[in-house]
Amino acid sequence: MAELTYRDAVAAGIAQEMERDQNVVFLGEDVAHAGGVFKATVGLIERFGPLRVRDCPISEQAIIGAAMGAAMTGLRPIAEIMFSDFFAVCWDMIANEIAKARYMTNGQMAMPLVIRTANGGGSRFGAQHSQSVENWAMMIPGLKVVAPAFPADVKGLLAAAVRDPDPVIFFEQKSLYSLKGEVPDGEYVDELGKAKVLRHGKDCTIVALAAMVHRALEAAEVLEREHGISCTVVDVRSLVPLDTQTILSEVAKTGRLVTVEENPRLCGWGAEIASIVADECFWELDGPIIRITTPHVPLPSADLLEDHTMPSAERIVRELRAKLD
Amino acid sequence: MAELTYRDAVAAGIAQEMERDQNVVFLGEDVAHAGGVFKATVGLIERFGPLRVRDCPISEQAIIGAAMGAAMTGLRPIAEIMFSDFFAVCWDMIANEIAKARYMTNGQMAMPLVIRTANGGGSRFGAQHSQSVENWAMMIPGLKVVAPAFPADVKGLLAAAVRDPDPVIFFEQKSLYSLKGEVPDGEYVDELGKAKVLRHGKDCTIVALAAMVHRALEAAEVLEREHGISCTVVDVRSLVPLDTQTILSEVAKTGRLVTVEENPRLCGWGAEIASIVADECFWELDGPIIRITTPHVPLPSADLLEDHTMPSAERIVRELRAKLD
Amino acid sequence: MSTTARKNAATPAPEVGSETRLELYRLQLELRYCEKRAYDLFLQNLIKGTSHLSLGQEAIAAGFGVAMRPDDYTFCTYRGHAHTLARGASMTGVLGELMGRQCGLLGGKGGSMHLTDVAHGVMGSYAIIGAHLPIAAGAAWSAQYRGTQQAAVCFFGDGTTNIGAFHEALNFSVVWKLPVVYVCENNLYMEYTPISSVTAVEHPAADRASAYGLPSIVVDGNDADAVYLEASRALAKARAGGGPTLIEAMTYRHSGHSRADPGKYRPPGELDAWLKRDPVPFYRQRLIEHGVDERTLKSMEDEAMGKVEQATANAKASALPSVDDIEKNLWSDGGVAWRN
Amino acid sequence: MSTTARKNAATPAPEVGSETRLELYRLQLELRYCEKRAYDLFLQNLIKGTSHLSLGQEAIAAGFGVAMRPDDYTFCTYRGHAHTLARGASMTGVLGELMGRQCGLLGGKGGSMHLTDVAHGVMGSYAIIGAHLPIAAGAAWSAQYRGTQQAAVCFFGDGTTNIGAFHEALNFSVVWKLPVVYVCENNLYMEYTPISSVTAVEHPAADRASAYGLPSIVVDGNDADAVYLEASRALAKARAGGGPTLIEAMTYRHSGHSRADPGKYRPPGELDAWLKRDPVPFYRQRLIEHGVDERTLKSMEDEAMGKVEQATANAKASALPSVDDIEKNLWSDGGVAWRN
Ligand SMILES: Cc1ncc(C[n+]2csc(CCOP(=O)(O)OP(=O)(O)O)c2C)c(N)n1
Ligand SMILES: Cc1ncc(C[n+]2csc(CCOP(=O)(O)OP(=O)(O)O)c2C)c(N)n1
Ligand SMILES: [Mg+2]
Ligand SMILES: [Mg+2]
Repeated sequence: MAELTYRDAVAAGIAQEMERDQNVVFLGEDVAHAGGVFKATVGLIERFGPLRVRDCPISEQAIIGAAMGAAMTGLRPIAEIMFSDFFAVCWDMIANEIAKARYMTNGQMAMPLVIRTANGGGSRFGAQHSQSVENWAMMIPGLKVVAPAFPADVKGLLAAAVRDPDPVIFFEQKSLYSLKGEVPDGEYVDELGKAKVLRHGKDCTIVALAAMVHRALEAAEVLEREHGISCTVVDVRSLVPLDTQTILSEVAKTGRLVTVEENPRLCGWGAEIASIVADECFWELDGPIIRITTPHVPLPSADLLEDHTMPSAERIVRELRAKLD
Repeated sequence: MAELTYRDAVAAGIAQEMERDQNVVFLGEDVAHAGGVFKATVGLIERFGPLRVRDCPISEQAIIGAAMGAAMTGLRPIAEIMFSDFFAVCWDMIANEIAKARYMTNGQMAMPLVIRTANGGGSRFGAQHSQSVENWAMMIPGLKVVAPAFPADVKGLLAAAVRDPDPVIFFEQKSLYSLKGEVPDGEYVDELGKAKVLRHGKDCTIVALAAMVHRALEAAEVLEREHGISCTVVDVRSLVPLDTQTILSEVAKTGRLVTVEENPRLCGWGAEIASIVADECFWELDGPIIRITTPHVPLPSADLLEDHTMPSAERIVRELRAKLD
Repeated sequence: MSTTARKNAATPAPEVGSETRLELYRLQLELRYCEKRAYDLFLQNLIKGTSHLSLGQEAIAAGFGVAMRPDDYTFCTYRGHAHTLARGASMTGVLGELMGRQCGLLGGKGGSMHLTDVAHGVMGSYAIIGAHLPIAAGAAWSAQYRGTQQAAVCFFGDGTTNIGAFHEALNFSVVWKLPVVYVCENNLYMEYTPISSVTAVEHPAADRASAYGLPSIVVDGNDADAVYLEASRALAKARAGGGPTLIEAMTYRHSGHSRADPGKYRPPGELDAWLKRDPVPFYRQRLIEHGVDERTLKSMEDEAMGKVEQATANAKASALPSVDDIEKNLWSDGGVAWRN
Repeated sequence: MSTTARKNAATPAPEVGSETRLELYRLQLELRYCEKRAYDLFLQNLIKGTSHLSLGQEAIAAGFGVAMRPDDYTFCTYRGHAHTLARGASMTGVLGELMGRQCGLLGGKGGSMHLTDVAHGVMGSYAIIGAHLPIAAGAAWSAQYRGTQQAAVCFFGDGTTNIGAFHEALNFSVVWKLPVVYVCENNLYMEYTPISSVTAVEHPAADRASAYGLPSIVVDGNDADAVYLEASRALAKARAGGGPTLIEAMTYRHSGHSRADPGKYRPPGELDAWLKRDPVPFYRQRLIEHGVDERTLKSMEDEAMGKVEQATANAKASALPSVDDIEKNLWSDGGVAWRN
């Protein structure tokens, strides 16, 4: 196992798949010669050449449209949208075209493609470059949705996404790009649709995603050590397919559910999970379901303001102490 | 009180506000000379002239951008997006620009505008002209979101939306355009953020929106008459601001919550309400929270398929009987 | 009609062969009769929802249909019945889909606006304006990458030239030199709004070609020969690695925008003038001038009508889709599950 | 430099008055010194996040700043510090915002990419490519409707011409004859990608003007006089009801795209060549040629630097925003509540 950054795991995952399959091609803005604005795709053009790794004009609709047209005719494109906020300029392509094509055509149209994007806050970039928009993708039938928290998951889930015959939206959390972690050497492929239990507790089950997984773990640590509250932490990893089995069984064990979401409150993925638990796990619940989210505001840019807007480990500790007792 | 169709109530509401305030202007595709593809804006150009009622090219970004620029400089535009599915081609304008401008500029920028759109299924138009996308708007901080179920609400809430100093997304359910109902004569303005309890029951509280309100009422009727199950029916009317007081107190009374949503399942508005209730009303709940939604698929077009995909009164009856007993 | 002249007609016009001519006529007949049948089926309430006919515009679909290679890709709009049929899709499948039957191309899931027949290269009909232009570019990119010399042809209307995706697709295709042909069918109207009232230039496509370094091409869209020749040139260019072509074909739709539209916004006399240039009788006359005898024409017409009758009967006889289909084919595994 | 010649220079060039010249110089100095200071503050880690400097491009913001009326509207991109200052926004407010202080124009909520000063007509800085072009059209529409003869000026980069919103805004503005001036600052690069490698035409804005029925205008963006004159013409046209103008100003940014970028992708010698045409010393030389004495220039320079020092001190002294601000100003009532 080598230690890689989350950022390098992206390039490693793409390279592994491009090596394996000539039909995997990669396109986006500033992704080739510059190696991406987050330096997550450095070295790919040198290795796979300018026909497979392509710089594009600032034309997100064309980028995603091209990926779609290529996917339905035999290629397996990976498209990068530089910041997930920019999904909004090509949302028609993603939500109305790619997601619906197979179903509308009753299975005629294959759509094996991956859209990678840098998601989330914490970089002082302001409200238009910091959104967590996993729920934008989750709410659209026909999209698979993945958001890894660790470098190993980046490589393994990205490989799984590329091999998946359906369209996958792959959220890379930009605040994690410099995170380091062990990543299996050689060919490594994970499985979509599996959550991971990272920590076992008995008082409460915390369900988190991407950057919030790390904060949940940190909070669980403090809660256990300083307050005697013991928490299970589940890393959802994949919103669609959703591993409801793991979530429901972990909630059943502790009797409590807390979701930790980076997105603003309304209609976040945590709401969906809460509603599933409130239906299917109702009788096992020992108390209210708690959602910890960014308040329902755009993300401010100044350090202090941004830090206090996003859920922090301290806030998780504070809210759990107040509400679990 | 005159009897008006839902469609005519739209024109009545717009006319009332254009009459009152010279700064109210209206733009969209085929809205002026043709009176709109749903004939909801017939007569406005004759009455207010081509400077205030304007036909646009097929340029949704330009339409919404123009509305935004006009709103920040003193006008009160109403923009039409013909089908709510087309929000996807101008989503950046709605979600990233209009919604965030005031907050990002710390209150410098005013944004008094309304975006009206025909929403929802039931017309055999297929997956790209039938979506219920209230949750797309609800999840974006900075947007108010309204979806009336009755002609009177159309007029009153549309007037309130136009007078509101913040951006309002106004969903007109296209399957209701020909619905008739009593509408107050003369100037009529309702209030945003108020749900309405349309029926009082003791076994269960059904929370619904737009077209689903009618199906919920029909189901409640049948449940009471044929199965002795008595339901409260709440018409949410406004998703943002959300009248949680009414919802929570009505759920507390019956001990059960059922949401009926036209949207596909994941991250629908019902999930948000379920999560609020599962937190704040947990101890009053007597059983699981039930969500009845369109399954998480795009809407098929053939009559039979579309009818069986959207929640029907029969399905509500069936699911409630199965799950309430 | 000055506007229908090809602006850069430097190359001498090649001839259209007589077999090709018969094929062009046959196809126009089928498209015409099938669309008319669709209209009748509406009136009988056997087709629900909406539908957008291309009565009057058949010469364009036919001209391209005949010029294209079987493995080329077609991208249509909601007004795509003719373009789909022109690639050889089953007429039963088309009418069946409009009627929401099991035999429909999409088993009733897509409807009139989304006809697709991947087996015949019809890579979808798109109902949100502009979307399919970049998608066609992607299919062309794929062909270029795979080295197959396939081309993609993308049809759209005049109104579509004002949406952003048009601009992005054109620039992108030129920069990547993609084998794609963009065909703007200028029928003078968006839905009910004249294109001239919302567009900065006279020719919404051709007058913008130079913005992408492309020549300005306007063709008479009611003359199947002219379309066929222009199509052949553009497809040859695409296959030769010469990159994209943008063609504006002038035409007119005889009926309203969609089923709900009586077309009252048209100035008096306009429709009549265009009916005089109806591509089907116009082409019949040309065949007669070229010596094709009345009997041959009559038998082609009977055959086309027979095909429509047969397809109608098939579609009517077809079962409704099964409610179980709702839970099929969202994913490649055939199902719709979003959870375990 | 053939590319910087104005293509349609039919009108004889009017003169720029000497007071205007001093004003143009003063403004360029302030923009230059303030941007340089922003750069220094980064290095001291007093500015976080990202920031996009327009060092080298000041002549454009200055030329327009001087030509505009106080009640005109400016729309900027993330690279908008200069354009904001050029309208008279407080320098303390600008530096304070970059530093995330309470005194910032947006109280720390917007940051470097979103400078806005409605009181001075700066109607926002937009960080998603293309969005502000239609919004500027809307402000122009509002001015037209209200009959105020205000104009809107919208600045953007070469890379922005390839996104759909550019196309929609241009067409829309021409059709409605809106009083808006679109200014493409062609600095040869998107972020790190040369514009020539992703664009179908040489001049991404000017070569597309004809697609909207507009004349092709290219101006030397490093010559404040040339920009000022072009701006004056376009604004006069807008106020006279003549509709929009699209101007392509050739220029170059001296630093990288943003703070993270060392600009290594540039061919050797390119930056040096452009530094020789640095608009600030260039303009100083012109003033000297026009007889302005060294002392006047020096005192202007000192004054500009003094202003930057003062603003820096003010911003540094300003408090951090209050955490309570998070719950303010989403809605017009000052709050953020989404429920009762
Ligand atoms: C993005 C978007 N906006 C609006 C519509 C509604 N609409 C459907 S067809 C149409 C007119 C299209 O005109 P044109 O491109 O000329 O094609 P034609 O119908 O004449 O073939 C409009 C506005 C749409 N489907 N998608
Ligand atoms: C829709 C969108 N796509 C991509 C980006 C990322 N991005 C920010 S600046 C930039 C380059 C813009 O180039 P140009 O328009 O030439 O302006 P310049 O930065 O040179 O002033 C890009 C690609 C963005 N902000 N928005
Ligand atoms: Mg048309
Ligand atoms: Mg640039």
